[in-house]
Amino acid sequence: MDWVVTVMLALGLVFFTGAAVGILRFPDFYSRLHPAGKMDTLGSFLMLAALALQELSHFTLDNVLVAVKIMLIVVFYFIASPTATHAIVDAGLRAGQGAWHKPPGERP
Amino acid sequence: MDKIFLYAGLALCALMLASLYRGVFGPTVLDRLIGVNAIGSKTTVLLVLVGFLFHREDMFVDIALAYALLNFVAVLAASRYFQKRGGLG
Amino acid sequence: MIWQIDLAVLVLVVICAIGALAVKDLVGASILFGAYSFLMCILWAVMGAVDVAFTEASVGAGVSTVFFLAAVFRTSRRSKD
Amino acid sequence: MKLISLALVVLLGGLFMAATADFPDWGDPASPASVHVSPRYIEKTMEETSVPNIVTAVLADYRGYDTMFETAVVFTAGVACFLLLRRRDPRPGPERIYRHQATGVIVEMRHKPAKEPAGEVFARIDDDWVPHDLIIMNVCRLLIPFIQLFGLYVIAHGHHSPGGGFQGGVILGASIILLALSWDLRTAMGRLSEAATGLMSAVGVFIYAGVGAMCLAMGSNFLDYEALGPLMFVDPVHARSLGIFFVELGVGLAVMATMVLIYKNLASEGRLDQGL
Amino acid sequence: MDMAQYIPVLLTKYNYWVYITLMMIGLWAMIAKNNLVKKIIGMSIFQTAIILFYVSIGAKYGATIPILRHGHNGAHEAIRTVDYINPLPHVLMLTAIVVSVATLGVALALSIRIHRRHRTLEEDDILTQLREP
Amino acid sequence: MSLVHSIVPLLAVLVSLAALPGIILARGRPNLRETVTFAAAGLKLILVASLLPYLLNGQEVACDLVRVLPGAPLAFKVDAFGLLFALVSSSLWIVTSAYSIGYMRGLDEHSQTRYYCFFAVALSATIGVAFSANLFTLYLFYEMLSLATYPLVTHHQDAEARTSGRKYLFYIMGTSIGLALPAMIIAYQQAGTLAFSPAGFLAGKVSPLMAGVLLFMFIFGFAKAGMMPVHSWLPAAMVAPTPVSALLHAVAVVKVGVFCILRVITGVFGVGLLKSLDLGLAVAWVAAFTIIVASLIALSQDGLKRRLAFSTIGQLSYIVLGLALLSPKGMIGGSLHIAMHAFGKITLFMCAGAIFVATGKKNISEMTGIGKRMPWTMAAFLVGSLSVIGLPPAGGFISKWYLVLGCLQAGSIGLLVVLLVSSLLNAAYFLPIVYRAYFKPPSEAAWLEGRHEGPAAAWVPPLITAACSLILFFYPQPFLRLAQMAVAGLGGGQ
Amino acid sequence: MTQHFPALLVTAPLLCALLVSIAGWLRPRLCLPIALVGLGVATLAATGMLAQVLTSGPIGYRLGGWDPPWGIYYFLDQLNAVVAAVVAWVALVNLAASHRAVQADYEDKQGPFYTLYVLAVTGLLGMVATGDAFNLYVLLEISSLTGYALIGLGPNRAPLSSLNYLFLGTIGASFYLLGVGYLYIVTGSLNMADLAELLKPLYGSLAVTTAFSLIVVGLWMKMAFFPLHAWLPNAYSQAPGPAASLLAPLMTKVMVYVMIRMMLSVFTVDFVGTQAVLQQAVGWLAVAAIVAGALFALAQRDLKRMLAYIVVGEVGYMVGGAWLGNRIGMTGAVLHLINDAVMTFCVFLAAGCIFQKIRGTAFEDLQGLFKKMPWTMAALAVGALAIIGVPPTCGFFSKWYLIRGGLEAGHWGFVCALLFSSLVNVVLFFRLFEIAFFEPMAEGNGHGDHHGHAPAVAIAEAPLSMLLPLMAAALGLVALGLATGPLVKYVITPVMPTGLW
Amino acid sequence: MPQTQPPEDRYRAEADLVSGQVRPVKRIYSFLFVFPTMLALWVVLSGRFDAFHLTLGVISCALVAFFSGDLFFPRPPHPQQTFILWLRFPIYVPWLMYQIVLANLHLLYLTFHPRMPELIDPHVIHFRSSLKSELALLAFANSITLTPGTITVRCSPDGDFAVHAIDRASAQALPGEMERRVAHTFGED
Repeated sequence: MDWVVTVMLALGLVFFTGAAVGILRFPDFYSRLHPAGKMDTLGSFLMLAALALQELSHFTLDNVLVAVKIMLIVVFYFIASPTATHAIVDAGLRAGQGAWHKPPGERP
Repeated sequence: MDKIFLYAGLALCALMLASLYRGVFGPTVLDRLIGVNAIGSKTTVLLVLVGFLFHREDMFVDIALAYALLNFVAVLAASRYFQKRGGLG
Repeated sequence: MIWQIDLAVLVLVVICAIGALAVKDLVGASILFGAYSFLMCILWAVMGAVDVAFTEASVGAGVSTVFFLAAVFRTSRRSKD
Repeated sequence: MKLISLALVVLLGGLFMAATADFPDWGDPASPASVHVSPRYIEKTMEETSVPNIVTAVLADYRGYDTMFETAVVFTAGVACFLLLRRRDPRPGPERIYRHQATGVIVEMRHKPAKEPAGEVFARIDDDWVPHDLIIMNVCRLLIPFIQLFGLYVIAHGHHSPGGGFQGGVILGASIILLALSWDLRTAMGRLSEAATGLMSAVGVFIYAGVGAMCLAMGSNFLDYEALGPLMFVDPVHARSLGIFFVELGVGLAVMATMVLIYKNLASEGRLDQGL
Repeated sequence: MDMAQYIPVLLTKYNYWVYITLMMIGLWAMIAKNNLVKKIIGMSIFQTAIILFYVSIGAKYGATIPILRHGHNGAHEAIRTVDYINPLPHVLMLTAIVVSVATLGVALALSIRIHRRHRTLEEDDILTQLREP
Repeated sequence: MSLVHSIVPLLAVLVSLAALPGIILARGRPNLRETVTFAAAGLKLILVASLLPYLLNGQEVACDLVRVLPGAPLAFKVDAFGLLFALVSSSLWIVTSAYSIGYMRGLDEHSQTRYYCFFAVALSATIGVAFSANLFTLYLFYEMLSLATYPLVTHHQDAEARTSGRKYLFYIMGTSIGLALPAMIIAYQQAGTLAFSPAGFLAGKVSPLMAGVLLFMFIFGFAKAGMMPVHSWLPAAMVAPTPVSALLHAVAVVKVGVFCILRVITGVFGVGLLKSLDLGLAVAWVAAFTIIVASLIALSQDGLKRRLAFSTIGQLSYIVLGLALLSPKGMIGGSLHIAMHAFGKITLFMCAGAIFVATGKKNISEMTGIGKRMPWTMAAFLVGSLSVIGLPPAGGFISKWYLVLGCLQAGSIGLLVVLLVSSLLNAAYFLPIVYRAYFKPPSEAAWLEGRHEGPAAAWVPPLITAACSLILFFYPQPFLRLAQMAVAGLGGGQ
Repeated sequence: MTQHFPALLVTAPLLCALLVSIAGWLRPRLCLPIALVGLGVATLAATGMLAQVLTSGPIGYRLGGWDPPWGIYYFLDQLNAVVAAVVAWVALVNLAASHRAVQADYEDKQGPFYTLYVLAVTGLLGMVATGDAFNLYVLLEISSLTGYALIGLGPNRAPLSSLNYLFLGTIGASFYLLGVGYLYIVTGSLNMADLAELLKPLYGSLAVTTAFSLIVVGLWMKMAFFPLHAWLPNAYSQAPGPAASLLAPLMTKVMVYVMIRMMLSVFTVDFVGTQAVLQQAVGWLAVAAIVAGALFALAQRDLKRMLAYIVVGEVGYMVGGAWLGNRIGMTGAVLHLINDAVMTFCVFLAAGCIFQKIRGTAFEDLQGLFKKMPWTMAALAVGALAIIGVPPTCGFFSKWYLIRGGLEAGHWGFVCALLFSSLVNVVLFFRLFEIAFFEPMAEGNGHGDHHGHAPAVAIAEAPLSMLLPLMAAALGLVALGLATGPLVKYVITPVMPTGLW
Repeated sequence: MPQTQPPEDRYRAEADLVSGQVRPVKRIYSFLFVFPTMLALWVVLSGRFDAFHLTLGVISCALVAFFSGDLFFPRPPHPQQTFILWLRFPIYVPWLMYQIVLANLHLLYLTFHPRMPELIDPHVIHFRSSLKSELALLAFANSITLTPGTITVRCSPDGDFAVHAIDRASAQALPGEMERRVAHTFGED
């Protein structure tokens, strides 16, 4: 069990790292939203799921409920995160945020 | 196991630093918003992790839950601002 | 309490505070201030002050940032410093 | 000026730093703060108030008087915002703007119409209107009941887990604010009118102070919940627990209403017509 | 936390140092910043710094959060003070947070009122306006 | 000396205050208003006079009110000095009231109700000063008087009144707060009490240096006494309506100042202490300097009231001089001069006012031959002048006589010379006026038509006071008796 | 019921504030009566408590029924009781006078206005009554927040002044809170009496000194002690009339009370006595405050602003007196606290009446006011005399003690500053009175000579509802002055600690 | 001034909810539907089954259902569709999860690719979806945001979508299979 948890945590961290690096590396704000919106979601899903699993390692009713609550966080997060991402991108468009375009010559 | 949680937590802090870079150095306000939003998601996880470190995860889950629900409000408010006022500084 | 995380977050907090004050755009400053209160929330959770952390989470995320944004919305977002 | 103040601040900081030398170490379990007053709270809370969350017990019982004023502070802030911002003169420009739903034609009315156009065909909009966003609106309307329930849960479980009236109240308030953000201020006002928020914030604090006054009326000291035992047919320890609960309810109500009140006034510059 | 023993003695107070740093940042913003909202942010940081200080007082190595462990059957082990973090500072700081939110609300309301009249939030501009009626 | 407790002193103080509501309520009906004033004045005189028997029986009347400060309650005690002063002022109030009616109505002045109100308050304060049992009470009424007289001085509410009022306040309040108050507090700090005692409450409690500093702080602090260099408010205050000037210069204000100095010398320091430190002589020389300089200035004044004002400054210093001699005769002379000068000077001022009412003239040079037109007024003026110069058959002679005796008793020939020289100067600045009035051809043709005195209320009062001055020469009792008793009661002075 | 007076003192106004708020939404006309009832009960409780304390010694009250170090404890000795009584009375009388002004300017906001008013008083009373260092902070914030709102309601630059006040006030309150935190970290207690005991062995500690400095500096900010006074003049001169006449007399005084309480009951004179450098410094700061307050006041051309600067000077009196380090000075400070509350109230209320009538308080607006509003001006004059320090008004007596304290301590600077300020006050007020007394004569032609009559200014007094409270205040000044003896003997002397000589 | 309305924001005439003033559903219906949902959530949250907390739970749920039930169910739910939703949603979620993982791996690859700017080509595509109900649109829109390289920018009630794609490959997948599955889940196929 511990190993599963550890691996999931590590995977979650990998995605989080991807998100963090992504928002640093991507050229414009729209493309930064992709790692920020998605990888964060999956990262938190993995980590929280790992923690929920860890919680289930002592299988009592209380712990199960806590695990469910942790998963509830995930559920809310899955609803809220894309919405937030969408809100931000919409705001960006309405605010007239210019987008980064690939230089035409590089397009395949 | 605690060690792993601890290191995971520290790793999250380090990642927050990276997101914070976007938050502090922009360049546009929306970039800041992305950075802060990213910090928010890590915070949620970190809170639960801290709960595990204290062995009182049942107590910390509520906070994380509240956080997950409310973090959204702030981001939404910020994006509403741009939707209504437009313009970027 | 977990001093390692505490120390790490403290560093973030200071950066965030300076950032929030350094940013010229008030919306940006408000958003960063929101991040500042997220970090504070972690800090307090780390020190075992769950109730304080909870309060900070709900206030910082749900209310004070929105208040700032609402006020900036009704005034002006430009700032000379 | 900036440099002077910077120097001043650095100097002051240095002085403070120097003073930390006399502090007990951070996290020292034997520091004076940890051995003088607080042990009693930790050790006796359960048997005296039957509340496992020591913070709640101290907050609402041992130092319940502080908390009453804390709630009053929130209430004050709400009233203050109302007093400072609320104004009844109309916003300059057209009195009302409607949007014909089918065609998207926008109608501006200079004066308040005698009869409100039907909502089916025309929708009233703000002058800095942006189209409602289907995703945000729908997600929020789905989330809001959950947030509210969560807020109520937090209030109700303040005894056993972190949280309590204040946090729950803020969450409840945030749910209304979320409604105002994702839809518009008018919708939120339709659910929780100005007078309702104003009254609720006062009533919330009144519940708190009223519980205290009830103790007084029962011949005990102010906020001594034990006196309420006979009224609720429970032993004094549970009376304290219940007293704490009632008080938290009041706090929650007051905080929720106040947060909404403040938001409304801030976001609409006191006109309560359209917001962020 | 077995690592605690490795902390150099000098480092036992870094929390207090950071609180001072934050407080000074906030104070500096309140004094030197020109924009009123910036000042308000500085004020909030200032207040949080004090909360940080208080919460730091309450911290205790090797202790858990101040919510008693208890089963549903009401049975719980003997309560020892060293096991639980000092709850009193937390209580105080709950109040302080509430106060800071309330202050924030009033401050923002005032700044909106100022903007309503002067159409700016820069203090020097406002003062210039006031000087030349 | 036995003590009798009675509320009569309090009543005497309050009676004019009690008249205030009546005066205000009757503001629409001048006759009624003036009746109230008269009633109060009469009652006050009766109350004050009713204390006389006690004093003559060798008793003192005390009245403790509130224990405000430990050792310094709000309290009255009537001793001979106080009664002497109270008698003078309360009897002159009646006369002045009568004169006010003539003057104010004659000139159709505005705001008469306010005028009478503050007049009443001023009198209250004067009696309060006279009856004060301690320095605190004295200070209280002193300040009350300063404030009550301000609206009187600035009655005309014009630019000149404003300037003068400013000067008046600056000197009076400035000195009392800047010098008298700290002196009083230091004295209290040293002695723990402020109650006047015949031997002086500071006796034996202060170092010589401190005593000297305190004494001069008091003497200049009570600037109403007009000691140079804090005298210049007095000529400035001449812008006031003449009854006010009369009151200020003859009865209330300046005499209160002098009375305060009297109290300081007799009650605070005590004759013994001052003698032992030779401070009396120092004060006496300050007074002497003031006398000479003021008289010289008076000589050069053309405005009648201004001349009278400088005369007053000089005359006040006579009183101070007499007291500072610290010899019994000198002190009797000094305190008697309070009364004598009061009657004399008030006559002079009323005459000046009467002239103004009748002819509108203010300057001496314009009054040539006015004796033809206003013989009675100028007769009164003559008597007043005689009294102030100190020539028989006017009351002033008696006090001057005692002063001279006092100088001899104190063995101070220098001061004696000053006295004599100054008397000559007095004569030099008064008698030419009389001469000019009677023996020079009138400057204005209208005056030749004969006697035309103006309203009776304006010229009868000066005649009365002039008569009083004459009477006091022949029958100086009870003032002389009181002065003698007072000085005898000082014990240390013998 | 009498044993519950301490609770009633604070909770009755609180409950009534809430009722006022509710009434504000439902029946606005009931606001004022409810507020009056609330403050009336508080005043009754305060007065009853004063009597109780005077007859049977200090009383305590355990809120929530918990014993002192754990629960919040009210401890009322003579000092609190009298300050509470003064606060309650002044607030009540001012409330009674507020009707017209509120009606005129904030008719549709009566409910919130009175709510905040009563809450402000609640906070002030609570601060006076409480014996718990942290509880004091919460109450301080209540009264401050209400203060910010009430001041910010005013016209023109009021919001800016109020915001500045808010910033400085927050720094001050936070410093106070921080100081309490420092105390807590070294002792572990928040109860004042407990703290005093626990601090005794710690007097040498740097942390305690820092705590003391923080608390005192924080309080100075709230009371506008000289170098930290910048917020006060604008705030109090711009505030709406009823708010100004509530806050200006009470807020600073209560802060001074808290400072004295901290000095006497928490740190004790033994500790304060060891801070010789601080004591010297504060002494001279007080001198600077008095002189600066006087000089700044001299530069003003507006009645309210002038009064505000006078308040700055008065704070200097009290702080200076309290820090002289002797019994007389402390007595003077406490006495002046009481007196100044009433006299500042009197003058601010008079200014409010004037503003109510002529819609301005600039000097040029005041011409002919003695004719127009004789009673108001009479009351203002009485207040002015009290501020100048003319017996028998109360200002004289506190100044008396203060000067004596200065002499006792050998602090000549303080004595001179007091005298200087009194003299300047004479100039200040009589300059004002000159304008009100002479000006109409200067205008127009034909009035220059003294034969002229004053131009016919119709008497237009402030409404009776304002005038009566004003008269009461003016009379109170004299009554308080005459009651100095018993006040010092029965109220102030018993609370003076033995450490003061 | 009102902003000019962008062409893609066309509303259906019956979108009465926009005004927020019309409550087409009777309270009781929404109450009946929302209350059980809330109660279930409460049980999970609370984890306490004593009478006191359960009573509180019932009261709280009733309150929420009463005051905000019409937000949750703005119009009477279609029983059949609801049933289908409950049945098919659990099938949809694992597929979505799979897509999310794919998306993330793709992004991870992009992020850490040293020549990342050459790989990406951010652009906005427009398409029209045939989904009808708002909930289905919502689910679709959020699924798009969560999955490969695409973020929903706009989504109008009549199914006009604007989607920001990080590269061409991601864009080509839309609307494609996801729309079908969403339609299937919501019983709209």
